[in-house]
Amino acid sequence: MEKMLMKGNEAVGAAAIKAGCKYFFGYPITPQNELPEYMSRELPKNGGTYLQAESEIGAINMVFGAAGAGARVMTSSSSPGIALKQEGISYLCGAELPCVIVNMSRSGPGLGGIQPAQGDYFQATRGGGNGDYYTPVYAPASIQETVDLVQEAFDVADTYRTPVIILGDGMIGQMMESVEFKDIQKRRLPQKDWALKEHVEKGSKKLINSLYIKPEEMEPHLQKIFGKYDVIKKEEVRYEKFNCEGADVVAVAYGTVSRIVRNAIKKLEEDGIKLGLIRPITLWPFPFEAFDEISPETKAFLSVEMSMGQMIDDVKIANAGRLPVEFYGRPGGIVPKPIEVVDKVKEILGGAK
Amino acid sequence: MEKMLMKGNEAVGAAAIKAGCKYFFGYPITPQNELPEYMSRELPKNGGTYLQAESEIGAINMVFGAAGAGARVMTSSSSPGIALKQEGISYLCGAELPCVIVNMSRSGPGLGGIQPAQGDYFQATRGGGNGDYYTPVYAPASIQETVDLVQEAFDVADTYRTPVIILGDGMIGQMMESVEFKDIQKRRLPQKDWALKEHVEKGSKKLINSLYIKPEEMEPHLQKIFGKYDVIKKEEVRYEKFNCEGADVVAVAYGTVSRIVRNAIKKLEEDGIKLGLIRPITLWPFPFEAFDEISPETKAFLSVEMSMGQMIDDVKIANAGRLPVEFYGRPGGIVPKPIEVVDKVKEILGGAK
Amino acid sequence: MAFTEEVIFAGFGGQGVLSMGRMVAYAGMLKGMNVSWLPSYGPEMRGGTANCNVIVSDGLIGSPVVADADTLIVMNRPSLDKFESWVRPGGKILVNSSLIDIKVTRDDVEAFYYPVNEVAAECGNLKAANMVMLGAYIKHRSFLEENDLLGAFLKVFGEAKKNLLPLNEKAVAAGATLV
Amino acid sequence: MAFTEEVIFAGFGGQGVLSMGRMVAYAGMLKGMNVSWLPSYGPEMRGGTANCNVIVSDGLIGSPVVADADTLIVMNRPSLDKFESWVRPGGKILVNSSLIDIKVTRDDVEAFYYPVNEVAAECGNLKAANMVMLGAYIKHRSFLEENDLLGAFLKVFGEAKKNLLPLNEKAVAAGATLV
Amino acid sequence: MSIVFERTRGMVDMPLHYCPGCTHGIIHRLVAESLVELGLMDDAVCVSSVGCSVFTYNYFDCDAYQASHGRAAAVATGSKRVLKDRTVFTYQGDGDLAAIGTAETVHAAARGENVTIIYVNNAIYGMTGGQMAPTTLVGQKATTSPNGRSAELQGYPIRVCEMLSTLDGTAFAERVSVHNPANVRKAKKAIKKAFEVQTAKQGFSIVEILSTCSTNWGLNPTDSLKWLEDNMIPYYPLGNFKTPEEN
Amino acid sequence: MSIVFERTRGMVDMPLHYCPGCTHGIIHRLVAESLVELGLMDDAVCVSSVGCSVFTYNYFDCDAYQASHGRAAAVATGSKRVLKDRTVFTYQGDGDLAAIGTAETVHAAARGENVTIIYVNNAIYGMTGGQMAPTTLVGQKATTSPNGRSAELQGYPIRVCEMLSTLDGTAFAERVSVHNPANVRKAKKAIKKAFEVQTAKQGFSIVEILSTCSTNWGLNPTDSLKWLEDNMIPYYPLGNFKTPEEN
Amino acid sequence: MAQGKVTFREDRCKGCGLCITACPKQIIFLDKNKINIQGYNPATVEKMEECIGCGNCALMCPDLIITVERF
Amino acid sequence: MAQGKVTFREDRCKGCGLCITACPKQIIFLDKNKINIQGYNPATVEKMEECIGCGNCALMCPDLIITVERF
Ligand SMILES: Cc1ncc(C[n+]2csc(CCOP(=O)(O)OP(=O)(O)O)c2C)c(N)n1
Ligand SMILES: Cc1ncc(C[n+]2csc(CCOP(=O)(O)OP(=O)(O)O)c2C)c(N)n1
Ligand code: SF4
Ligand code: SF4
Ligand code: SF4
Ligand code: SF4
Repeated sequence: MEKMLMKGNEAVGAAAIKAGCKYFFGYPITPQNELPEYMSRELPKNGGTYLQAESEIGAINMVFGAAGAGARVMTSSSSPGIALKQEGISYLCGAELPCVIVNMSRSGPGLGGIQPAQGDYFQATRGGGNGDYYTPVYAPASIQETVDLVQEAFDVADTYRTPVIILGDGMIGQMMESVEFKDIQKRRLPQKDWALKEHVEKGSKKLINSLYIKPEEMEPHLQKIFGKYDVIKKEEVRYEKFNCEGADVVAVAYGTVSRIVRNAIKKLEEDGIKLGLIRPITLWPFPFEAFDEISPETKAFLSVEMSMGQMIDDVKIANAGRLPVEFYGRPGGIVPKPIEVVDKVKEILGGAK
Repeated sequence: MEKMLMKGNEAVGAAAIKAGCKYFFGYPITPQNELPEYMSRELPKNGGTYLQAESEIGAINMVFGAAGAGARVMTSSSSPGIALKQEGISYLCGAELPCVIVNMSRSGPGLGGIQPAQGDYFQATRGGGNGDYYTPVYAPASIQETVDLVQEAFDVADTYRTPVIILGDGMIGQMMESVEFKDIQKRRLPQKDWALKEHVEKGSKKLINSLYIKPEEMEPHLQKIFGKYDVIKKEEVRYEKFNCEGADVVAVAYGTVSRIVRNAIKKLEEDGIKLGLIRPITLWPFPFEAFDEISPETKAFLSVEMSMGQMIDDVKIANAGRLPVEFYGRPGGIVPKPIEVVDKVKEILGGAK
Repeated sequence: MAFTEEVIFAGFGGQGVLSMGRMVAYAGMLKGMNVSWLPSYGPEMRGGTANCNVIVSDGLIGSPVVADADTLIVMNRPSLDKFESWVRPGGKILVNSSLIDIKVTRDDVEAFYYPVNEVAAECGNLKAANMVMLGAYIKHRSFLEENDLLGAFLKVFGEAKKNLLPLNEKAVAAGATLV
Repeated sequence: MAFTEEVIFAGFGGQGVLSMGRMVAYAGMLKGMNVSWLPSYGPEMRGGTANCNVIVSDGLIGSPVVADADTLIVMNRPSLDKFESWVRPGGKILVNSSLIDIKVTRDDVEAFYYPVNEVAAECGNLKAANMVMLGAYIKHRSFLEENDLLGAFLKVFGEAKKNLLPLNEKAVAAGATLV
Repeated sequence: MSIVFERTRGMVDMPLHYCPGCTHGIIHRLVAESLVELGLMDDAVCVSSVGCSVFTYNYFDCDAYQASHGRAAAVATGSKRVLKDRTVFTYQGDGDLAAIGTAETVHAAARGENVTIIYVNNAIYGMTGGQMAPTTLVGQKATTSPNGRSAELQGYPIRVCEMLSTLDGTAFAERVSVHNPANVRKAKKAIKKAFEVQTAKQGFSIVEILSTCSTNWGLNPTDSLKWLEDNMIPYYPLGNFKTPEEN
Repeated sequence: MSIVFERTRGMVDMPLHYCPGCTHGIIHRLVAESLVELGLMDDAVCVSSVGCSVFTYNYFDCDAYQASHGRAAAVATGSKRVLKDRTVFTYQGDGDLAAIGTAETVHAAARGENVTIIYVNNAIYGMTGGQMAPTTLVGQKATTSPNGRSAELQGYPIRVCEMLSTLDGTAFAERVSVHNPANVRKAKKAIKKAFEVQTAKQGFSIVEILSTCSTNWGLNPTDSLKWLEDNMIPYYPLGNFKTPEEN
Repeated sequence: MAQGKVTFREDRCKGCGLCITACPKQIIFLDKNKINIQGYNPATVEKMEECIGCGNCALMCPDLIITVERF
Repeated sequence: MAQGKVTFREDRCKGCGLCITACPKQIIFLDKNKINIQGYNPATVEKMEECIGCGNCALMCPDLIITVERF
C-alpha cells in the first residue's frame, strides 16, 4: 500500500477499522479528539457504528455491552477520562471481554495539563480499578508502530478475552509521520462462542458476568484469568533492545521518550560513550527477560520517563539489585531534550557536572 | 475511657468524629455501610453534616468542595466504588486537598464478591487515577489500630495537604473487637490559609485548583508535591517487625491476613520453625527500611496476601534480589487458614509437601 | 496455658444468633479478656441465614475467623449441615432440637440437644430461645456466668431494653438447667 | 553524512502555518525521506497562535520535537518573539515582513525578510501568503522543488482543491523569486 | 378443567432469593410473561443491574449481562447497537437507575435508544440494607436518614417518569404499581406495551413499577402493600406519561 | 457627563482568552455585574468547570474552585454545605453540565441544594474543538456528527430547564439568551434573580444562557448571533420555568 | 360447588401472605402447624370448594408457586 | 450634537463586530487600517457626534473593552 502522512490519532482509527473494528464509543478529550472524529466519519462508511457517549463511564459500559455481543469495539480517551473508566475496565476484565482502549495521555494529577506525559504508567499497568487483574498494554513509539500495534491489539484481545490498552501520549496522538498499512500476520482466533449473538441459539443461555458471590467460585475464576496472564507473559512480551552490548549505561524508555533517548545515543557516541536502550513495547507484560543479560561494562540502568518515575518500579524489579537504577524524568508535559539525557548519563558515569 | 465492643465500620466513624471530622459524603456499598449509617446518626449530634451523594463520584467531588473550604471531611466506599473515585482522588492530590478516604475492600475485578480481599493494593498504592501522585495508605489489622490510625490519618492529611487512604477490608469493617479511644498525640498542624473561609479576607483571592496548563508551571507544581512525598517517606513510614531475628522465613503481610500469619507463627513454633513477620502499617510509603537487616538464617521472604499477588512487587523492590521472594495468596474473598501458611513455609524450607 | 474459646453461632436471621455472639463477646470483654466477633454478611442474609464467629481469649487474637471451633451452636437445620465439619475434634456441638430433627453424624465431637424453643415458650417468649441456648452454653464453657451474660445483654441492647431483663434472666437460668 | 532539516513554522491561526508544515513534510515523504510533523495543540489555539515542528531526514527521526531549528519561519510578530532563540547557530530565520516590523536580534543566525502578504495579494489572494513563503523557503533549503510542493498541496488538501492549484503555483513561484 | 394461572416458562424454575413478600418477584413474572406472550422471550437480552435484583440473569430464561452499578442503560445501548433485532431490556432498582445511573438513564432516553427499561422503585436501597434512596419519601426513615428524610437537608425524591418525559427521545413512559391484583394487571399491560414500542423501533421505553421492600421498610409484607398505596402513590402518581402516537 | 457603562469591578482586569465574539464574555460580565450590584461579589465562590470557561477562576474577582469535568454541582454542594453564608455558583458549559455532569446536576437540583448554576448552552463542545454535545440540534454539524446530528442515530437534544423543573428541589429555572441587547438585559435580570433565590435560601437555582460558538459553528461572530436566534431559540424556548412563590 | 383449584408449591412458599390479601374469598391462610424446609409456615387452603378460580392469589405471589385451575 | 461618547480599549479588541450589530446608529466599524497587538482590526467610531449613548455596544462586547458616557 501507498505510504501516507497521518496523524497518530487518525492512524489509530484507520488501523482499527482495518482490523475489523466496527464499534466505537467515545467522549471528547484533548489530545485524542481526532480519533473519535475520524471514527465518526469513517466507521459508518465501513458498516460500523460510532456513538458519542454521555461520558467516559457511559462509553466504557457501552463497550461492555458491545463486546459482550461479540463485536470488535474500541474506546479512547486521555488520562482523567481513563481514570473514570477504571471501574468499567475492571468489569471488562472480570467478565473477560475483549476490546481495545486507547489512552493518549496528558499530564496529571487532576486536570493537570494537556501536553504529552507518561504519568499514567501505573494507571495502565497496575489495574487502577478494583481487584486482581492486568491488561496488556502497548506503548508505540512511532505512528507506524501505532498502526501495527493497534491491529495486533484487537487480535490479542480476542485471543485472550481481555481488554488491551494502547498507551500513547499527546505527541503520538498529534504528530504526523508516514505510515503504511501492511497486512499483519493473522492469528488463529478462537470462536466467540461465549458472546451473545444476533440470532439466538436455543438452549444455550449466554451470560456476560463478573459477579461471583461465593469465594469458592471467585477464586477459581481468578485463577483461570491469571492462567491466561501466564500465557500472555510467555507469548506476548515485546520489546526492543538496542546498543546494549558493552554499553556503559542502559537506558529504559518507552514511547515518545524512547525517541529522545535515541537522539541521545547518537550524541553520546560522539563523546565515546555507549548508551544502550531497552524499549518495552508491552508495558504489561513488562519485558523482564530483556534485563537478563547485562554486559560487564554496564554500570547502571537509567529509567527515562516523562513522569516523576513510575516504570522505574518495574526496572528495579527486573534489575533485582544487580546495578544501580538511576532515574531521569521530566513530568508535567515537558518532553526532555536529548542533551538532558546526555548530561544525565555523563553524570552517572562520573563525567561532567 | 471505657473499653467498648465496636464494629470496625462504626469504630472508624467514632474515631473520625473524635478527630474532628465534621463532614461525611457517602454512598452505600457493602461491606462498609455501617460507617455512613453511623455518620448519618452521629455527625448531626456533633455539629457536623452527613450527606448521601448520588454516587461515589458525587461523593468524592463533594469532598473536594468541603476540603477546599477547610473542613475535616471523610468519605468511604468499597473496591468498585473506590475505582470510581480515582479521577476525584487524582484531583484532590493535584489541588493538594486533605481528606480521609476509607476503602473496606472486597474481591474483584468487576462486581466480584463482597467478602474480604486485598486486591486493591495497587489501586491504593499506585494512584490508580491519572498522573503522578501517591496517597498515604494505612492498613490497620485490628479495630483498635483502625481507631488509632483514623485519627492519625486526619492529622497526616492536614500536615501534608493530601488525601489519606484507610485500606481495610470486609473483615475489618464487619468484625467487632474491643476498643479504647485514647487521646492520640496531637501534631502541630499548619494553618489552612489556603482554604476558602466562611468570612472572606478581602484581597486574598483563594483558588482550589489542579490545572497548570503550562508545562513549565506543572513541573514545579509536581516537584513541590513530590517534595512533600519525600518528607512523608522519611517521617510517616510505619510498620511492625516481629520475630524476624534468626527467622527461617520472613513473611510480609498487612491488615487482616497479618493476623493469620500470627497464628501461623505460633503453630510453626511448635515445629521448631521460626517465621518472622514484617507488617507494613503504611502501604505507601512502603517500609523498605524494614528489609534492610536480614538475619543470615533467613532463607526467603514470603508475601502473604488475600489477592493474586500485588504487594509482592514492593517486597521484590525491597528485597533487591537478595533472597528468594515467595508468594502465598488466596484471592476472591477467601481468608486463608493459618495452616495453609504453615504448609507454605514448610514447603519453602523444603519440608513437608 | 492460655485460655481460648472459639465459637460459631448459626441459625435463621430472626433467631438472634448475631446477638448471641455479641453477648458472649461483650461478656468476655467485660471480664478482661480479648474478644472478637465476626458476622457473616451479604446477600446470603436475604436467604435468611446468619452466623457469627466469636473468639474469647486471654492471649492475643490472631485471625478472627473460626476455622476449628471449640463450640458450635446451631439454631436450625441448614446451619448444622453447613457447620458440622467446622468443629475441632473433641469440640462440642449444641443443637436446637426444637427445629433440628436430625443428629450430629460425627463421633469425634460431643453433641448436645436442647429444645430451646419450647423452653423459651415456657418462659413466656419464644424470642428468648437464644438466651436459653446461651444459658446452656455457659454451663458447658465455664468462663462466663449467668450474671456476665445479663450484663452483656444491657450493653448490647442498651438500657432501653432493661424491661426485658427479667425474661432473659429466666431464660438463661432455664437454659442452664438443661445441661 | 545524513541529511536532516528541522523547521519550525509559526504564526496566527488563520495563516495556514500548520498546512505549510504539512506540505513540507508530505513533499519530503513523497521524495522518499523520513518525516515528522508535530503541531502545537490545546487552548492556546484559542489565543489564535499556532505552530508546528517539521523534520525531514534521510535517516531515522528520533524526537519529533525541534529544539534547535535549522530554519524558523515566522508569519507574525509574537512568533518571532517566542521562537527566535530556538534556532541553532548558523540557522536561518525567514520573516514575514508584511506583518513583522522588527528585526531579528541574534547575529549568529541568518535572517531574511519577505513581504509575503503583499506578494500574495499581487498574486490574487492574500490567503496564499503561506505559499509565497514556502516558495522562498525551498530556495533556501534545496531538498524540495516547486513541483514537490504542488504535489504535496494536492495530498494535503485533496483533489477537491485542485482548482486552487494555479493560484498556488503562482504564489510559490513568486516566493521563489524573492530569494 | 383449564389452567387459569401457571408458572411462566419465561422464568427458569428455581427459587427466588428475595425476601418473603418482596414484589420484585411479581415484577419478574410480569416481564417474563409479557415477553413470552409477545413471542420475544428467546430473543430477549436482560441487562441485570446491581441491587437486590442482581441475580435476574439467573431467573429470566434468556441471554443476559450483569452490568456495573447504575450503568445498565449504557450496557443495553452497546448491546442493542450490535444486536439490532433482539429485545434488550434492563431491570434496575431506584438506587441503580435514579442515583448513580442518572446520566446513563437520561442519555439513553435522550438518544431515543431503542431499549426498554424496567424500573423498580421501592423508595430505598434494598440490597445494601435500607439506606436512603433518591426516591425515598420526605419523612421516610432509612438507615442513613434515621430521623426520616428531611426536605431541607436531603431534598426531594425524584419522579423519574416525569423527568424523562421531558426528553424527545423518550417514546413511552408509564408508572404502575403491583400492590393489588388490579394494578398487577395494569402493570403487565404497560410492560407489554413498552416491549411493543421497542419491537416497532419507536425508541426508548420505560416502565416504572412501584414495589415494596418490607425488610427495609420494617413492615410485614402485607402492610408494605398498604404503605405503598398510602404513601408512594400520592407522590408517584400512576399513569401513562408518554406513548407513541398511533398511525 | 455620566458613565452609562463601564467595566465591572467584579472582574479582574485582564484580557479574556475566548475567541473573538464568543458570548462567554458577555455572560461573565452579567454574572459579575449581578453579584456586584447585589453586594455579593466579595462573598461569592465560583466553581469553574472544564470547558472553554475553565479559566473563569481567573476572571471573577472572588474565591474559586476548578472542578473536574461535569462535577461542578457536586463541588458546589460540598463547598456550600461548609460555607453556608457565601454565594456559591457554578459556571458550566452544556457538555460539562448536560453530558458527563447530568447526575451531579440533577441531584443537586433534587436535593434543593442552595447554589446557583450558570449554564452556558452553546450546543457544542467548544474547548475540545467542536464535537457534538447533548444539546447539539438535530441536523447541526459537529466534528463527531459530520453529516449533521441524526435523530435516529444520535437522538435528541436535552432541554435542561424543562427537565430540572420536574424536580421539587428546583426553586428557580429560566432560559435566556444574549444574542442582542434586549436579551442581554433580560439575561441579567434572570441571573440576579437566581442569586437572590440563593440568598433567600430558597433552594436550587439555574439560569440557562444560550450562547454562541462561532469558532466551532464555522460562522462569523455576528452570523452566529443570528444562527442562535433562528435555530436555537425555537428548540430552546426562552422563558421562566420555575420561580419561588412570593410570600 | 367449587369452580377453581389452587395448588401451592409448598417448599418454596415464604409465608409472606400476599396471596391471602388477594383472595376475594379469604380462604388462604398460613399453616402454623407446618414449617417448610426454608423455615416458613406455608400458605394453604382448606375450604377449596369456595375457590372461584379467579387467579388473584397467583397474581400476587412473588415466588411463582401457585397454580390455579378452573373447572 | 452628540449625546454620548464611546471609548474602546483598542489593544484588547478582537474585531468580532458584535458591537457593530448592536449599535442602533450604525456608527461603529472595524478599522481595516489598524492591526492591534493581538493581530485584529479594532472597532472604532468616527462620527462620535451621532452616538446617543445607549450603551448597546458595551452590552454586547464580550471583551469588556467599551466604556460609554452620556452628557
Ligand atoms: C459502584 C458501586 N457502588 C455501590 C454499590 C453497592 N450497591 C449494591 S446494590 C446498591 C443499590 C441497591 O438499591 P436499588 O437499586 O434501589 O435496588 P434494590 O436493592 O432496592 O432492589 C448499591 C448501592 C456497588 N455494587 N457498586
Ligand atoms: C473527564 C474529562 N473528560 C473530558 C474532558 C475534556 N473536555 C474538556 S472541555 C470539554 C467539554 C467542553 O464543552 P462544554 O462544556 O459544552 O463547554 P464549552 O467549551 O462549549 O464552553 C471536554 C469534554 C476532560 N477535561 N475531563
Ligand atoms: S431487601 Fe427489599 S427489595 Fe431486597 S429482596 Fe428484600 S424486600 Fe426485596
Ligand atoms: S471555542 Fe467557542 S465557546 Fe470556546 S471560546 Fe471559542 S467561540 Fe467561545
Ligand atoms: S404469596 Fe406465595 S410465597 Fe407468599 S404466602 Fe402466598 S404462596 Fe407463599
Ligand atoms: S464587540 Fe468588543 S471586541 Fe468585538 S469588535 Fe466590538 S469592541 Fe471589539
